[in-house]
Amino acid sequence: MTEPRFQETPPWIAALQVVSVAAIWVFVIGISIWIIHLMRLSQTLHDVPSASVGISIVAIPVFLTGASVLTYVFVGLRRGATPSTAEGRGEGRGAEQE
Amino acid sequence: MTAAGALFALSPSSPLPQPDWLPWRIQQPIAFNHNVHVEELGFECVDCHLYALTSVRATIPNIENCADCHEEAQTESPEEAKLVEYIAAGEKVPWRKIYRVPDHVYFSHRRHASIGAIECEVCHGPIAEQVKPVGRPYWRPTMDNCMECHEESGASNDCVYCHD
Amino acid sequence: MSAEHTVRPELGPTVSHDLSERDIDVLLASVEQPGSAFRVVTTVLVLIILGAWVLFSRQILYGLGVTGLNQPVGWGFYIVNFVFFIGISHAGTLISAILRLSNAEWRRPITRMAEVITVVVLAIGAFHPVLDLGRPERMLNIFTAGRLQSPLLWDVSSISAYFMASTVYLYMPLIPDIALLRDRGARPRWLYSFMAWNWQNTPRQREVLERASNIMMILVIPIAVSVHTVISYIFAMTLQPGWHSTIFGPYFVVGAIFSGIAALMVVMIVLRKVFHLERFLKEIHFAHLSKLLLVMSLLWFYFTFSEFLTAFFGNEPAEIRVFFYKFTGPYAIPFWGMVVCNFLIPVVLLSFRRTRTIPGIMVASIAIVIGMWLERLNIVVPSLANPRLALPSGFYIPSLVEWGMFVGGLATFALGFVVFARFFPLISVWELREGQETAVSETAERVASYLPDRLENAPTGETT
Amino acid sequence: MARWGMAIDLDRCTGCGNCMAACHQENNLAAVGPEQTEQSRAFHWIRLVREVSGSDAHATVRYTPTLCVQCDDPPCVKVCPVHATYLSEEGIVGQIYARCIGCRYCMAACPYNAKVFNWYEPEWPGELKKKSNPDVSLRSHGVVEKCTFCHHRVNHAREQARAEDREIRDGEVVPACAESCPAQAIVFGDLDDPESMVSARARSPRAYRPHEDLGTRPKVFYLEEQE
Amino acid sequence: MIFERRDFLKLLGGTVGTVSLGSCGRFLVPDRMVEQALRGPGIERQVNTICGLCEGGCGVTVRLVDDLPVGLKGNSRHPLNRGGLCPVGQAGLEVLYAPNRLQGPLRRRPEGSFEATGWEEALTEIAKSLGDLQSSGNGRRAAFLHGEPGQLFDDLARRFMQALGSANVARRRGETVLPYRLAQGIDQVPGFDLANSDLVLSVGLDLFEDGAAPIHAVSAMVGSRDQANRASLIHIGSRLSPSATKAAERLAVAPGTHAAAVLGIAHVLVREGRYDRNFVAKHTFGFEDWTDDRGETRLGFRRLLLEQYYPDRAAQLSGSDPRAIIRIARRLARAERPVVICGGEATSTSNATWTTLAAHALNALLGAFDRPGGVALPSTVPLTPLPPFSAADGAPAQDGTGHSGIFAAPTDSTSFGIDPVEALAGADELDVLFLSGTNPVYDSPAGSDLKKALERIPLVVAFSSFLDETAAAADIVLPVSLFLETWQESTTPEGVAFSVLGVSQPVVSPLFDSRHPGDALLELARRAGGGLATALPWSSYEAYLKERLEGLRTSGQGSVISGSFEESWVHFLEERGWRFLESGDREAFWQGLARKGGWWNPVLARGDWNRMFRTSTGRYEFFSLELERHLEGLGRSAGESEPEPALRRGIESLGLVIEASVDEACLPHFEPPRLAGSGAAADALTLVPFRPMTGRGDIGVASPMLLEMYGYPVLSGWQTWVELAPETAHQLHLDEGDQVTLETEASPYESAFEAVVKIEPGAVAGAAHVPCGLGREGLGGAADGVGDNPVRILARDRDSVSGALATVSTRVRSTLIKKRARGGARPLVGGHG
Repeated sequence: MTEPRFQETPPWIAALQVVSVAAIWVFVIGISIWIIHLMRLSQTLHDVPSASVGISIVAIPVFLTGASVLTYVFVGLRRGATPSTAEGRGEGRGAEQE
Repeated sequence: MTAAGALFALSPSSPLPQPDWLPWRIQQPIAFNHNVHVEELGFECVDCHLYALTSVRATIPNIENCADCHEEAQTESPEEAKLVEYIAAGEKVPWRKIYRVPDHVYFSHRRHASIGAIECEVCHGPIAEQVKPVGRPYWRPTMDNCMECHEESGASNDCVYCHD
Repeated sequence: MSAEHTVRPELGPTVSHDLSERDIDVLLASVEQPGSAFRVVTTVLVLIILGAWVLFSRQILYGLGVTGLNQPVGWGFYIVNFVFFIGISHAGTLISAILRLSNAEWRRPITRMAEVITVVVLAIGAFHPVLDLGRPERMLNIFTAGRLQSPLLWDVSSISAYFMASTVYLYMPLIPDIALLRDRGARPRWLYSFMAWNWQNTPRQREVLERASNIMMILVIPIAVSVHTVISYIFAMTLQPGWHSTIFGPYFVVGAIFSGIAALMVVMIVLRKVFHLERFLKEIHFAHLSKLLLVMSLLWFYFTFSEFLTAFFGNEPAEIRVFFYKFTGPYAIPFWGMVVCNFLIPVVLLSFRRTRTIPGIMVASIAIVIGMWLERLNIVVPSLANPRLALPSGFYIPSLVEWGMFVGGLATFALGFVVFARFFPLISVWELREGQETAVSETAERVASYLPDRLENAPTGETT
Repeated sequence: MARWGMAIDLDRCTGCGNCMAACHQENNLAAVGPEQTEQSRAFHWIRLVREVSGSDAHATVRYTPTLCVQCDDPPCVKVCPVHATYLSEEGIVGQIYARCIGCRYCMAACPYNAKVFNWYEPEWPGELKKKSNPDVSLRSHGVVEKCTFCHHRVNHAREQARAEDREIRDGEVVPACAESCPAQAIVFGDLDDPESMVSARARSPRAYRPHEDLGTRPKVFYLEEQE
Repeated sequence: MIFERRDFLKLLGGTVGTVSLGSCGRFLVPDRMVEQALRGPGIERQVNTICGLCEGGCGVTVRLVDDLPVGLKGNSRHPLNRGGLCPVGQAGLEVLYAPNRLQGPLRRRPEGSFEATGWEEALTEIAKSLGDLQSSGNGRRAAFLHGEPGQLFDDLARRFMQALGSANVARRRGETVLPYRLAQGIDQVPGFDLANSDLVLSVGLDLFEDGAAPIHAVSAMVGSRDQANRASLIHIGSRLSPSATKAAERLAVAPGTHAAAVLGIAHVLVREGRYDRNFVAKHTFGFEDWTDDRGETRLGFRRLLLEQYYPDRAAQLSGSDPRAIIRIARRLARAERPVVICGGEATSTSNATWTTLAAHALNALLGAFDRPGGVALPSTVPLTPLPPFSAADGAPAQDGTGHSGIFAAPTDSTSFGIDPVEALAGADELDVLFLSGTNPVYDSPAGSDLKKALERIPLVVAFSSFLDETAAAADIVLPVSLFLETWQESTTPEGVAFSVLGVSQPVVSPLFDSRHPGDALLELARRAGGGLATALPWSSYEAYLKERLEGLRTSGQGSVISGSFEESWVHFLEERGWRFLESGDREAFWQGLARKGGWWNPVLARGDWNRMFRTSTGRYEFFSLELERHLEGLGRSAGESEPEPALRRGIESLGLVIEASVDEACLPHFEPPRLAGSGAAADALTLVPFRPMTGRGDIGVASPMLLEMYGYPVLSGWQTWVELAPETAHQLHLDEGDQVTLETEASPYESAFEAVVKIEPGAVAGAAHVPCGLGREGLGGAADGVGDNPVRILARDRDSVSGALATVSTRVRSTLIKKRARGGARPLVGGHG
């Protein structure tokens, strides 16, 4: 198995990556705000009160977790990308186990 | 073709009803001067907008009302001359509506102006000072605007009070 | 291979062998040598989808009248397909998560396809309620003035959460493969470069990815369960006979997983053939999955039985009317067709080794997919067709537009796969490789850990 | 604040269909035509539901004018995703056509099948649109509609009462169906007013509400037939 | 503003209050504002008028916004409907705006198609023809057939024709009056005081949907009464109509056998001695056996009943249940103010006259005459008499009765009269024919004959709002203004116990170039000149109405339709012999009439037995001497000279089967109905056409709404259905929703029509009930081609005695053409939740 050569990421792609992370957060925060907005709206309209609102509230942490995990991955991957040629795949794993 | 049609329909001089979000002023066929009639001659709003207090619609006066005074020209105003022509020809003045609510909204002037005792100026602005016809709504009757005022005045915001 | 082999000889021969360059070529063939077949298939599928939209344009122009819906059957194919597609979506992420979580080694060539099914089908399914709207242009009302009390809104949040989670869950294990493609110079380069997030297979990166995968793996299971539970709530939260049932949540989830596995099998068998993956998707995978399928079939039957027995035994007029509408009435054919497809055919085919072959499994899986679609039809239409009041029972004959959109939905599903296969490997190269490198030893280790401890290693008072 | 309700005396109802026609005219319902009727898409906000008991010569038939029963706990309102149907202050289950997205969830959830849907744009052949009641908006395609207890008449009565500085009198609000009923089988009024005709009828030992077991607390009462 | 808002609101508040406040000038309010306050919103107004869509003439209140009618509702003060308004009335505006109304006069081109023409040309042409007839003394060659609801129009048409020198005027009405003439000596259908009765036995008539004024029946029996004292209904009929289902007791009988059931009931009343002995003794003739001039003992009604119509036999003859017959009889006996009303299918058979006589005989047994809740003769409407004029030469007497002419029974006729449509179809030597407010080509069994006849007549003038089936066969079609567009009147509908005269006023100017037929007639008279012009001097129909109705004011009787308070006051005064003087002058009265929508007189002349029974004996005749004379006359003209053989011969000439004695023929008795077609086939069905509530009037179905709810009691609209009993359907292997053709060989022109099967438990086996009113061609728009018209295939049979066309006359066989298309219509069984 030949090791494919690694290519440096062009800066514009790096920028795009940052933007996409930001977009994910905009999306997730947007959804959270939306859900909160709807809850407030139903309160102002004296809508049928319902514990079922809870089901949607649960969605907020789920979205936040999802976004956090993604961010963690993206940030983690970028940080962990410092090419330390000394480490091979198998060694890496072995070393980690310690 | 369609685009041209749409452009015409939206142009200031089109006879069709116009949406109120257009940036330009709606042109009236005669440059009616509210100021002269109200401030100088001392008319009340309901003298011409006959049903503003008693009915759902305030109504825009037309030649039946105008003919009371303008059967013959009172001044030398060219605008008045137009009106006299209309009256003489027995033709309705094609006034353009500035304020309109959609079909699914029930708005009663009587309920607001008469029962609610809201002055005309609250919604229609200082119209008595206008020397030219109104070209744009002073206050647009959007749902948000309506509900805000209802909120402030303690009127009900129950949907079916206004939506039918 | 540098890891020390702890495999004990008594556990059998070492199965490990490296993923050869040729293997990788085969796995990446769909990306690197798409060939004219890709173009032809894509064109055909796009044409089918366009055709569906041409049919659908009538609905946009004239309204829902062009469907076969009516009073009282106000919901039909769109909602049926919505539930059906979302159900299929449970194939993927849920199965792959469960298999990963349980360290089932045979999962490695399967998970990717399963996850792709989820994402593609979820997108298709989630779009169906929009097709069903009388005034789709007022969709925005849901966002400006939605009611979270409405089960439909639960769906919106739950499905979007699931979609997000499963996309992430599909994407994360894809990163090393994307990096592989990037490094092999696949085009468009910027895409792989963008999506690979500087993956260089450093230990740190692997650690990050693994940790994130573990979180998502755990997160995605409750979400997936919730999604179909919530979809069942659309029906169960009403008071309608045949819908207002407490077991609808688990029933739908079981049905979803059931149909999902079947769909996965179909997809696997087809892709195995198309992309010559026989060496990777082996009989053993199908054998394992088909056993799972058999279990799900029995489970499905159990739920169905409970559901209908309560309705029958209770003999409540409204319920019993729906019951007989399905058992002997106008919906007898869909109903009994469903029982045959979901229970008889799979149980018979999958129970016997002789029929548990790839063609047999294919037949059973297709039957289940059809059967589960019929189940959704049997849930949606008969309850609506039998009003509580003394009104004549309704009928529902789907129109060409609805059939068109159904076919279009299926074509979109296929197109989704084709396009995915064009850009990404359908079997996780990275995971396979990892399996080759570590699985044998890990499995042996794990198995060893199950075995009774050796006397000398026993945690007794004796110390060395 | 009033809580509007209706009581329909089935003993008085002769099945004449006047209520259906009056409602159709008052509320600007458009006929859907033969093809659509064949497709089971004809609709009325109030209709006579006919139930036959028995299958021999002694079969009895029962007519029930059926309309939206304006539940106090409406299953339709619970499921609407956009506040297009809601319970008003005065207990009328409102349907806001301009808000409705046409998902038909409320139709699916309504145990009384009271809601109907505009499968196509309503058609007004010739100049028929001219005679449409200006108090009731014309619906467009793709929205759900239903009986509104003629709430435009409630609004008019309320306006009149406010103008005269008094409460709405019992019997002042008469929906079109009740107005046209020659048997005076339909009575409308304030259920919270113990003096009102409708609450008197609602207290009758013959009174029942449709599918009370569902807990929807309808505000339409039926008075069982005698004999 | 000069006044306080609050004050203004108070001013707006009351209606009466406003007047006093405004006029006493306590507030400085501009006059115009007061005017507005009085007028209300000013843009919206309500106008009372009369519905003109069927013969009932219910009061309607029109809601106008900006002078456009936007709503119709029943006039709550109108004594007929008391606020109710049937679906056809509700559809009035849809008919008014119907897309296919005639826009102007049409004239037939020589090759057959129509061309638009003007009133001027059309009237000139007609006037020329009339002038020719007038000058040549050939007035007899003109005829006029109409179905307008008002008596005044009838008067005008008669005068028009008399002035022309023709006696050929006929008005198509619902029920034939002959039975009432035979038994009671009156030339009208008497009124039945439903409003005061406690038990109404309806023989064949679907009282709540059919008849001249069904809404009146509902409001009088149910609507205007307390729960405790409302009238019960007993229904005898073959169909499970809404009325039947709402009846306290329902007796299902085979079509045409109502008389047997009724006589069974009479038997029980007599046998149990529970009839009104006093009334029978004092006011009836022929109850007991009697001796005639020649000293022969004649059969009495009592003996006939007791011998022939014991419940078992009555039940057997009518295919009903003897226990129910007894139960109904006892119920009638128990009731305080029962009344029996007959109509609908019972009077649409070949034995209709005897059936009606039997039903009316029950009224006599129950002593239901001239008492509250019984049979009443509404007071005559005191119209201004028409001014005298010198009739053209050869014109018949002015009173309209006893005239000869094409509409009178021919001398060789065995029956008393002849159906006007049939008469017209058989008439030759006609040059000009006017048709107004009637559509016989469509709705008469003799319609297709008439259509042929119309081709022979050189000038057929049809007044119509649509180019309907009859108008399409005319030479000149003159568009008619609908009731909302013109002055019109309607007079007391048949069977109503008080007199009423509704005035319909124009609430909108005619949408199209149309006129009231009265206006057109007056204009024609002016143009034709001569005797016509002098006989009809009025400038317009409105002027004519105004003059005729002036009599109401000067008579001082009755009152303008008003609220219940004024009503009871009028009642109080008039019952004590005082006159309620209408205020004001002629103009004020006229305006009151127009504003309120009409005039009525609820007061009945009590105790005037000579008015009630105008027979030769001055009593109610169970044994009809007039019928005996007629039958004898028939026998004599056939050559018999002795009374008894002459009677027998006369009966034979009617083609009847009398079992007991010749006397039976003159008594109410059961005569098996004649049914033609399909021989004795075991699976043949008796076709019973009926008129549903939605099928009232002729042009109602121009409304899409009405078509959509046409079959509302049983299924959705837009189709003709056939109601079959479950056992019948089972026998024919038919299911609900199947499409069938009903075929017969009895009709000379067409033999089959299509319908959708509707299974009706409770309908009588062997009968096929089909609704009339659909299968139109010519109303245009939505109605054309919807459903089918059963009248097309009816056999041409007549009532043996009266000569009226019988519609329950045909046997049909059904053939399945299409199984139910839609899956899963569930039979509606079981109770509610």
